[in-house]
Amino acid sequence: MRYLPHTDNDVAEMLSVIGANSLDDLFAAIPEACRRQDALDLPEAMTEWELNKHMGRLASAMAVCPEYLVFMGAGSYDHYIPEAVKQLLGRSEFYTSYTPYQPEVSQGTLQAIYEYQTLTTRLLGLDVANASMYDGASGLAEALLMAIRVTRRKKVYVSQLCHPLYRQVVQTYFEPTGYEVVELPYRDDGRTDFSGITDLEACAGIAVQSPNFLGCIEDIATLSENVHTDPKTMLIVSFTEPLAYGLLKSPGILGADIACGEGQSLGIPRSFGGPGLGMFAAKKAYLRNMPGRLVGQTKDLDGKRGFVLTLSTREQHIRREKATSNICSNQGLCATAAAMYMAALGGTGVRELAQLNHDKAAYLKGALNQAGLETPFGAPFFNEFVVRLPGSSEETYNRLLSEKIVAGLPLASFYPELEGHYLMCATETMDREDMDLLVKEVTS
Amino acid sequence: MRYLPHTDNDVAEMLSVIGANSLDDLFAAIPEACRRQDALDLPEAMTEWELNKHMGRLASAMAVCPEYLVFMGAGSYDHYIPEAVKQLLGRSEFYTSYTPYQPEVSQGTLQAIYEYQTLTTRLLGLDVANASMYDGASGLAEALLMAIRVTRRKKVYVSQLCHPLYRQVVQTYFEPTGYEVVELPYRDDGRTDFSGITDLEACAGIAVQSPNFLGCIEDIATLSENVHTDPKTMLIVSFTEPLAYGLLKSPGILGADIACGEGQSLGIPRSFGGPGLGMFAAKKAYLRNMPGRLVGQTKDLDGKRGFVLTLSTREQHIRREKATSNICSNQGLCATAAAMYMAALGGTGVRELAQLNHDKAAYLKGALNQAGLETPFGAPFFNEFVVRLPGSSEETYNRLLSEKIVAGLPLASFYPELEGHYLMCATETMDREDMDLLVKEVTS
Amino acid sequence: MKATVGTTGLILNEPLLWELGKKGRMGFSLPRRDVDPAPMDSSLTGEGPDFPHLCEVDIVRHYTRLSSWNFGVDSGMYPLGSCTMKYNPKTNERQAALPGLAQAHPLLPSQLAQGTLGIMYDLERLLAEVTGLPAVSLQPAAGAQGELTGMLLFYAFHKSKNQTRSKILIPDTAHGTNPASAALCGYKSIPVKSNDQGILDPDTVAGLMDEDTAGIMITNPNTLGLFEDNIRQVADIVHAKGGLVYADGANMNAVMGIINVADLGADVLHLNLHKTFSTPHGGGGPGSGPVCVTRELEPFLPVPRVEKSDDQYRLSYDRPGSIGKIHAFYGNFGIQIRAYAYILSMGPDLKKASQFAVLSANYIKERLKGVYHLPYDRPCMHECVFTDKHLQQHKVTTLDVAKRLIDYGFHPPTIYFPLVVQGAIMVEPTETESKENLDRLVEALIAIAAEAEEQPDRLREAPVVPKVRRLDETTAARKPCLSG
Amino acid sequence: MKATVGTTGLILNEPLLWELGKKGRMGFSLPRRDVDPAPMDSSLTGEGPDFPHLCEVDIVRHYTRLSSWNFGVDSGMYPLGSCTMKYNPKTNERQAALPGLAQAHPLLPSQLAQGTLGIMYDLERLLAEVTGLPAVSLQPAAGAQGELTGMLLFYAFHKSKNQTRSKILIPDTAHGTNPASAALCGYKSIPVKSNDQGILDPDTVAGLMDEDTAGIMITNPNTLGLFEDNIRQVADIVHAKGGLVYADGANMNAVMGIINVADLGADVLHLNLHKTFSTPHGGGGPGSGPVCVTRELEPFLPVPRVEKSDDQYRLSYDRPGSIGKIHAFYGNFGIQIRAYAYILSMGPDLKKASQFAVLSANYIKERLKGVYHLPYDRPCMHECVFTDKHLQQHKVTTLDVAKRLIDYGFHPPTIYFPLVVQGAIMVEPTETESKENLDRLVEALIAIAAEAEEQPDRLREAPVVPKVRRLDETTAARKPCLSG
Ligand SMILES: Cc1ncc(COP(=O)(O)O)c(C=O)c1O
Ligand SMILES: Cc1ncc(COP(=O)(O)O)c(C=O)c1O
Repeated sequence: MRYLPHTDNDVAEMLSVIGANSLDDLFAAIPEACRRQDALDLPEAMTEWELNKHMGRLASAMAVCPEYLVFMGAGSYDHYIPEAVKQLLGRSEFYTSYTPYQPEVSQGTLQAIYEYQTLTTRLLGLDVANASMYDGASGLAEALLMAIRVTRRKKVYVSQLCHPLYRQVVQTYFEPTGYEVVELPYRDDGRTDFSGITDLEACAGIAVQSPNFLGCIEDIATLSENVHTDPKTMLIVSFTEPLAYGLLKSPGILGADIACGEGQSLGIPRSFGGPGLGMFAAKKAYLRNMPGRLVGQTKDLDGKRGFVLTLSTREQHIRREKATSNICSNQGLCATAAAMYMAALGGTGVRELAQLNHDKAAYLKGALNQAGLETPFGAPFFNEFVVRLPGSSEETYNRLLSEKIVAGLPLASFYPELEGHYLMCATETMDREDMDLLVKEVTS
Repeated sequence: MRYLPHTDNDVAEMLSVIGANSLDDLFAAIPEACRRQDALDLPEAMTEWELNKHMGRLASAMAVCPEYLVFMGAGSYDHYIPEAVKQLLGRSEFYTSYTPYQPEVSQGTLQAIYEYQTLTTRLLGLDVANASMYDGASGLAEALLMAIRVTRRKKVYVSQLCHPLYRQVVQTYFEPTGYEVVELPYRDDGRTDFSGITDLEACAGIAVQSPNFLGCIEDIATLSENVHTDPKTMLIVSFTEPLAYGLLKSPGILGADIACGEGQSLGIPRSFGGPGLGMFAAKKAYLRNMPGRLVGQTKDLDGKRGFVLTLSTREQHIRREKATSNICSNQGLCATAAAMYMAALGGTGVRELAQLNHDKAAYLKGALNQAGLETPFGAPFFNEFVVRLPGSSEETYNRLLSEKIVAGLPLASFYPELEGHYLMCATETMDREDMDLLVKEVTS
Repeated sequence: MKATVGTTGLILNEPLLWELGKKGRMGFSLPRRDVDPAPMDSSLTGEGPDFPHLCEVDIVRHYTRLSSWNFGVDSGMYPLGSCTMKYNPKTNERQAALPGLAQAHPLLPSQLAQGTLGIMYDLERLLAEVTGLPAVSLQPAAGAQGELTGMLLFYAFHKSKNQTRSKILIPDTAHGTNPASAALCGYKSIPVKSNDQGILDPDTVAGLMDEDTAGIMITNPNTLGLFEDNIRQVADIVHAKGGLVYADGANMNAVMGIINVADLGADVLHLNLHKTFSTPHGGGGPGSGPVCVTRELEPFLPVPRVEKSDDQYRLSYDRPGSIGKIHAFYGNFGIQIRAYAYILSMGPDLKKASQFAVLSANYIKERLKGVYHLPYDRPCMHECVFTDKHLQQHKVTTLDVAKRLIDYGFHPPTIYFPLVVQGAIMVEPTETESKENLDRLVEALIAIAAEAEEQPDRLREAPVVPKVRRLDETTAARKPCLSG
Repeated sequence: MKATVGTTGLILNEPLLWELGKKGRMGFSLPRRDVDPAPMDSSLTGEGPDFPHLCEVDIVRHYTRLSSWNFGVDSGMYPLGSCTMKYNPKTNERQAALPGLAQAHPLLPSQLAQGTLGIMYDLERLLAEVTGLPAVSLQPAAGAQGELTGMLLFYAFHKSKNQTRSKILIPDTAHGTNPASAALCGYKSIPVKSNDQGILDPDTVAGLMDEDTAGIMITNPNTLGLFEDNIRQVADIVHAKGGLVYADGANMNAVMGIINVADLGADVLHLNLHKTFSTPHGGGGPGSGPVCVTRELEPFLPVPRVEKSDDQYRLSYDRPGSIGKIHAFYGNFGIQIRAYAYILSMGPDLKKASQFAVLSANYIKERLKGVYHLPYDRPCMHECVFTDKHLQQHKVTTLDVAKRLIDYGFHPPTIYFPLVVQGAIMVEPTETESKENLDRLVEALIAIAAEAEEQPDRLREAPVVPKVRRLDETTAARKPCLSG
C-alpha cells in the first residue's frame, strides 16, 4: 500500500526495540473482552485507477452545469471561481497544516486568516471578525447564544425569513438550553413583520436575514432604530449571500451588532452543501464574548511583524466548560479561499459583480413577469426572487427537470402557504440565453 | 485586464520619468515605414468564463477515454499517471522558473534534473544522460548526427522499423547536410534485416528501435556484436516505449552506444503528441559530443552539495556555430515528470507494471488469434503487435470507430505492403472486458 | 547542531493584502454583461467594501509566498499529538474536486443527486463497520460538533425517558471541547480524576455516577495515548444508573480493526475524519466529525438521514425523535468524499494503519524514555506523552524543546496537553512516517536534550531558523489587533 | 541592507531520491491484474532498473521540498533579459489539463480530433495576425528548433531555385542558437558587426551579402533591446541578392500590434510561445517555437498542415515542397493550448502588453542610467542593457551584482549576454510587473551599487541568503558528476 512505509524489516526492528514479538503484542494491554474478534468487513482496497473510475461514475450521476441549468440558490450559490484561487488553495503548505498552534511555522496560515478577518470586517461593516464558524446555520445559533450571554436575557426573536434550515439548526442548539426562540412572521411584500415584538427589554437579540430567504432585502435601518431603543437588545443580521454587500449597505453600517452567515458564495464550490464558511463579525464591545478563533497581529523578539492565535481565554482548550463556544477545528481553508476571492475581486470587482448579479436576476424576473408569471413579493431583491409556476406547478417543475432545468427551489415544504411558489436564483453564471430558455420552457 | 497592472496614473508617472508624452512616443524610434498601420484584428478578449466554455466545447470534441476505447500506441502511450505526480508538477516554483542559469535559486530544478539523468541512465543502462531533447524523433536525428561527429563518417543506417515519423524527422534534419541515410528493410518475423550492411567501416552509426514500430523486440545483442566488429561504428538504440525496459534488458546492457527515444510513456499525458520528452543517454566516452544540457553535482563555497548546469562548452550559448546542437530550451518539466513517475514506480513497480503491459497485450493478441485474426509477425513483443483486420479491413475499422473503439493504427500509410494491418496496443489501462469487447466487435 | 533537516534559505517577505495594489487593477475576470443594468434603489446601496485592488499575479505571489512560511505534512514530519497528522493522499483531493461533486447544489431533487447521496450512504456503512456502531450521521462539521451532537443525543434520549439530567462525567484527561460541548447542552461537567496509571478507575466513576448524571464522555485511547482498560466496567457502571457513554473517537487511529466500539459499551462515538481518515486539516479546518451510535440511539440522530430503497437513494426528514439539524445541509461533504476515497483505497489495511501507528508510537517511546521523562511507563497506543521534568534543572521547558525542534526541521509535538501532565510533550507519529523519519525525530530530540544541558540558551532562544522568532502573545492578547 | 523582499527562513534539506527509501515500499498503485501472466522469454529480460523504493508521501515531500529551493515567476520578479518572464496565467494551465485535450492520442482519425485540430488551426491564424506573416507552422518545439526550421526553409527555397548557398549573415548581437541552428543546416555563419548605435548598418550588410549567402538572421528588437531601425534597408539588400531574411522573434513582446513583421521585409519569423505568449518555461522547457512565413515560403513549411474545409479540420501531408517533419507529431501541443488561451484572453490588448513592456523597460533604463553604465543611451524596447563598467573600480563584477540581487529577493537579470557588451546586465521587466515592483528592483539595484562602493565584499560573497552559496562550476565541469 503506497501510503504505508513500514517494510517487514522495519516492523521487525521496531518490535525488537520495543520488546514485543508481534504487532498483536502491542495491543496486549487491551483487555481480551474489548478486542475485536472479527476482521474488518470492508471491500477490498481499490487501486488508484479503480477509485478514479468509481468516483467518475458517481460524479456523472449528478445534475450539474453545463448539462443542467440550475436556477437554485437558497443558501448555496453558483459563482465563478477564478482558476488562480483554486490553484493557490492547492498549495499543500496551506491545506496539509494543522491549526496554527506554533506560529513560527504557521505564518502563512495566520496572515491569511488575519487578512480574511480584515476583509470580512470591511465587507460586513463591523469591527471584528473571527476566523470562521462551521457554516451560516451554526453561526446564527452561536450569535443568538452570544446575545444571550451578553445581555443575560433568555429570549430571542428570529425572522421566519431566516433560512429555514438555519432556523432548524437554531432549534437544535436551543432545545436543551431552556431559552426561548420566537419566530417572526413575514409580510405581503416579502419582508419580516417585526410588529409583534413588544417586549424588547426581555429580548436578548433579534435575528433577521437580508437578503432574506425569499430574496428580499429587509429594512434593517428601521429595524435597527427600533431595536436599539433598548440599550441592550442586540441586532443580529444573518445572510446566505454575502456578495450582496458588494452593492448593498453592509449590516454594520445599518446598525447590526452581529453579522453572521454563510460565505460559500465567496469563491467556495457548492460541494453539495459543504464545506462552506461560517462568517461571523461583531462590534468591538462584544469581542470577548465572541465564539471561535481569532488571529491577532503582534511582533516577534526582533520586533518583526507576525501573527498569532489570540484571546484564547475565550476558548475551549483554556476555558473548557466556560468557553464562549465549543468550536475547535473551524473552516480555515474556506476562509482562506474567501480571502483570495475577495482580494481577486477587489473593491471595484465586488461592486460590479454584485450589480451584475442583481441585473441578471432582474432580467429573469422581468422576463418571467412578461411571460405572465406572478412574482408575489414586491420588496427589492438581490439575485433571488419568488415566482409562482403556472398550471400545475409541480408538473411544470418536473417537466422542466426532464428538460435538464432546475427551476428553483419548491417553497412549499418550508412555507406550506407558498405551495406552487419557487425560489429562483440567477447569478453572473447565467447567460441571457439560459434565462430565455427557462422562460420559454416554463411557458411552453 | 487582470494580467496588466499599469493604471493610468502609473503610465503617466512612468512616461514623465522617461520624458515621453504618450505610449506611442516610446516607439518613435521605429521608422514610420516599419510601423503597423492597422489595429490588431483579433477577436475581442474572452472572459475567463467564456474561455472555459469555449475550451470545454473543444475538448469535448475529442475521442478520449472513458468514452472511447483507444487501442493505439505507435509512439504515444496511455499509462496511468499518479495524481501525486500531477499535483507536484503543479508546484509553480517548478513550472514558472526558467532554465537554471542561476543555480543558487534553482536548486530544485537542478536536483530534479540530476535525478532524472540518473534514473534515465539506470533505465537505459548507459553512463550519462542529458537533461532532455525535444522528443524521440529529434533525439534520434541528433544521435545520428552525433555518431557522424564522433566517427567523422558520413553514412548512417536506420531501420525501417524505427518509428516512421521519426525517420521523417531524420530525413528533414539530414537533408541539407549531405550525409547519407540508408534505410534497412525488415524481415518476415517483424524484426529488422541487417544483412544489407556490408560497409561497416564507412558507417557512422546504425539505428534500430526496440521494441520496434511493429511492436517487436529486436535482437540487439546480436546486432551489437556485429556492429562492434568495427571499433568505431556506433549502435544507436531508439525507443518509443521506455517502460519496456522495466522488463527487457536495457539498451546499454545489450551494447548500445547511444540510447534515445520518447519518454512520454513515463508519466506524461499524451496531449495530442506533445510536449513529450526526448530521452538521450550514451556511453561516457562520448560525453563531450553529446547534445543538450547536462546537470552536474558540485559543492558550494561552504562545501555543501549542490547542482549546476555544466559542460556548457558543448552548447550554443558558448560555442555558437561549433556547438554539438542548437538546442536551448528543452523539455525540462517533462523530464521532471518522468523522474517523479519513475520514483513513484520504484524498482519493483517498474518491473511489475512492465510485465502487466506485456500480459495485457499478450491476452489481447491471444484473444484475437483465437477469434481467427492473423498476427503476422512472430518475434517477441512488448505491449504492441500487428493484426490483420478481417473482411474489408477499412470497413471493419470504421465500423469500430462508430462503436467508439479505435482499433489500432492503420499501417498502410506508413507501410503500403501492410494494407489491412493495424498496430494494436494494450497497456495496463485496458481492462480485460475492454479487450473482450474489442474482440467481440471485431468479429461481429 | 549537525546536519539536520531544517536549514535556512531564501524566503520572500510579503506585506498585507491592503498594503498592496492600486485602484484600477483587478484580479478577477468580470463576466460579460448580456443584460441591461437594473439599478438598485439608492437608499439600499452602500459604498462598497474597501477591498484592495490587485492583479492576478499579485494574488498568486501573495499566497505563494505566504504558503512558503507554513509547515505542512507535505513539508515534513508533523508529530502533533492528538491530531493524527498522517499523509493526506493526493487522490482524495482529485475526487473532491470532480465537477459533478464540487458543483452539486445541496438541494437538488434526490433523483438528480444519486452520486452524492450514494457516497454519503456508503460512507455511513463503512464507518459503521470500522467502529462497530451501526447507525451514523455525517452531519457534524468537526469533532467538537460531533460531541455537541452526542450531548444532544444524550439529552434527547433522557428526555424520551421523561428525564432531564444535569451533569456529565468528564475525565481530567479530556480534550477541552468535551466540557465545552457538554456545557452547550446545559450539562455541568463533573471531572473524573484518572488514576496513577493514567486511566479511569471504575471506583472513582462509581462514586460520581448518579441518576442526575446523563453519562460520561470518554476518550479511548485517552489523551495520554493509553487504552482505557476499564472501559467496560465504567460503561456498565454508567449504564446501570441509566446513563450513556460517549466515546470521543479523535484517537480512533490507534484501534481500527482492533476494537469494536460498541463492544466497549459506547453508545455514541464521534470520528474526526480529518484525523483518522486522512483528510487534510486545512490549516484549521474544514474537518468532519461524524457520529456513530447504537440502534437504540438511532431514532435521535440528526435529519436528514440517507436511505436506500429500490437502488435509489433519498433523504428522509421523517424522524420524529430526531434532535433536528446540526448543519444547514449535510456537513462538510467535500471532506466526506476524501474520507470515502481513503477508506476505499485502504480497505482492510485500515487495521494495518492502526497497527503501524501504535508500533511507531511505542518505538519512539522506547527510544526516548531514557532521555525525556515518561510519566506513564506502559505500552502506549498511537501516541506517547513525555514531560520536561528532566530538563527543569537546566531551566528549560517543554516550550523550549518544541521551538528548538522547529530549527531541526520538524513540526513540534502537541505541548502542555493533556493538562493532567505537567509540561506534556505529546508525540503522535502516525503510520505514514517511515522508520527513518522516526529515527531522525528521535535523534533530534536526543540532540536537543543534550543541548538543554550544554547550551540551554539555544533552546530558550529557539527557533532561530524560521522567518519570525517567538512572538509576543501577551501583547497580542492585551492589545488585540484583529484586523487592519 | 534595509527591509528587502528577500529574507531567510526555514527551508528543509532533502537528499537525493536514491538516498531515500527501502525495498518493500512503493509509491505507485499497481493496477489490478485481470489477465494471466504471459512470461517474457528470459533471454530478453533484464534485472530491471535500479530505481529507489519510496512511498507516496516520500515523493510528495521530496518534490515539495525541492520546489522550495527554486525561484519562479510566482515567487517574485524575474527580470531575466531575453526570456520575457511574464506572469503565466493560471487559466492556461487549466485548459491544457482538460482531459479531452491532455488525453488525446496524436494519431486519432481527424474526425475524432476536431477539438485539437481546431485549436491548432485557429492558433495559426491568430499568430499570423499578430506577426503579419500569413502562414504558420506550430511544429517547432522551441525557439531554436524554429530557427532550424527557418534555415531548412531557406535551404529548400534556394534549392527550389536550383541554388545551394553556403553562408548566412548573423549579427554579433545574435543569440547563440542562431549560428548553431544555421550550422546544423550546413551554413557558415558570417558575423555582422553592429554599429556604435548597437544596431545593424546597411552598409556593413551590403558589404557582406553576396549570392553565396542564403540570407540573414536578425533579432528585432535585438538583444540589446534596440529596434533595428535599418531593418528595411537591410532586408532590401539581402533580398536584392536573392537572399532571405530570418527574424528571430524571441523579442516579439516589444512589438505586438506595433509592427507588422512582413512589412519589415522578414520572410520567416519564429516566436517563442514560452516568452511572448505567457506559457510557462517549466524550469527549462517545454517551450514552443512556431514559425510564421510569407506566402512565398508557405509551400516549404513542415507537414502536416492543418486545413479546414466544410467546417471540418484535417491534416494534410500532401505538400511536395515541404521540408518534411521537424517533430514526431505536431510540436508541443500542450504549450500551444496555453498560448491559444492567452491570446483569446488578451485579444487586442496584446498591443497594450507590448506598450507596457516597453514603457517599463524605458522606465528602468531612465531610473538606473545614472547608477549603472548604459552602453547605448537611446530609447529601448522591452529590455535594457547595462554594464558593470562603473563598478570595476571597486573590483565588483556583473556576476557579483546578479548574485547580490538574489539576497534582495529578486531573480537576477540575464548577464554577460549579449556578448558584444562587456559585463552585460540585461533587464527585461515585462508588462506584468507593477510600477511598485519596478521601483523595488530599481531601489535594490541602487542599494547594491552603493554597497559595491562601501562594502564590495557583500557583493563578492553574495548570495548569502539562499540554501546554497556560489557553486564551484569549474570542478563541476572538470570532473563531471552527472549521475548518482
Ligand atoms: C481528543 C480530541 N477530542 C476532540 C477534538 C476536537 O475535534 P475538532 O477539532 O475536529 O473539533 C480534538 C481535536 O484536537 C481532540 O484531540
Ligand atoms: C534571442 C533568442 N533567440 C533564440 C532563443 C532560443 O529559444 P529557445 O530557448 O526556445 O530555443 C532565445 C532563448 O533564450 C533567445 O533569447
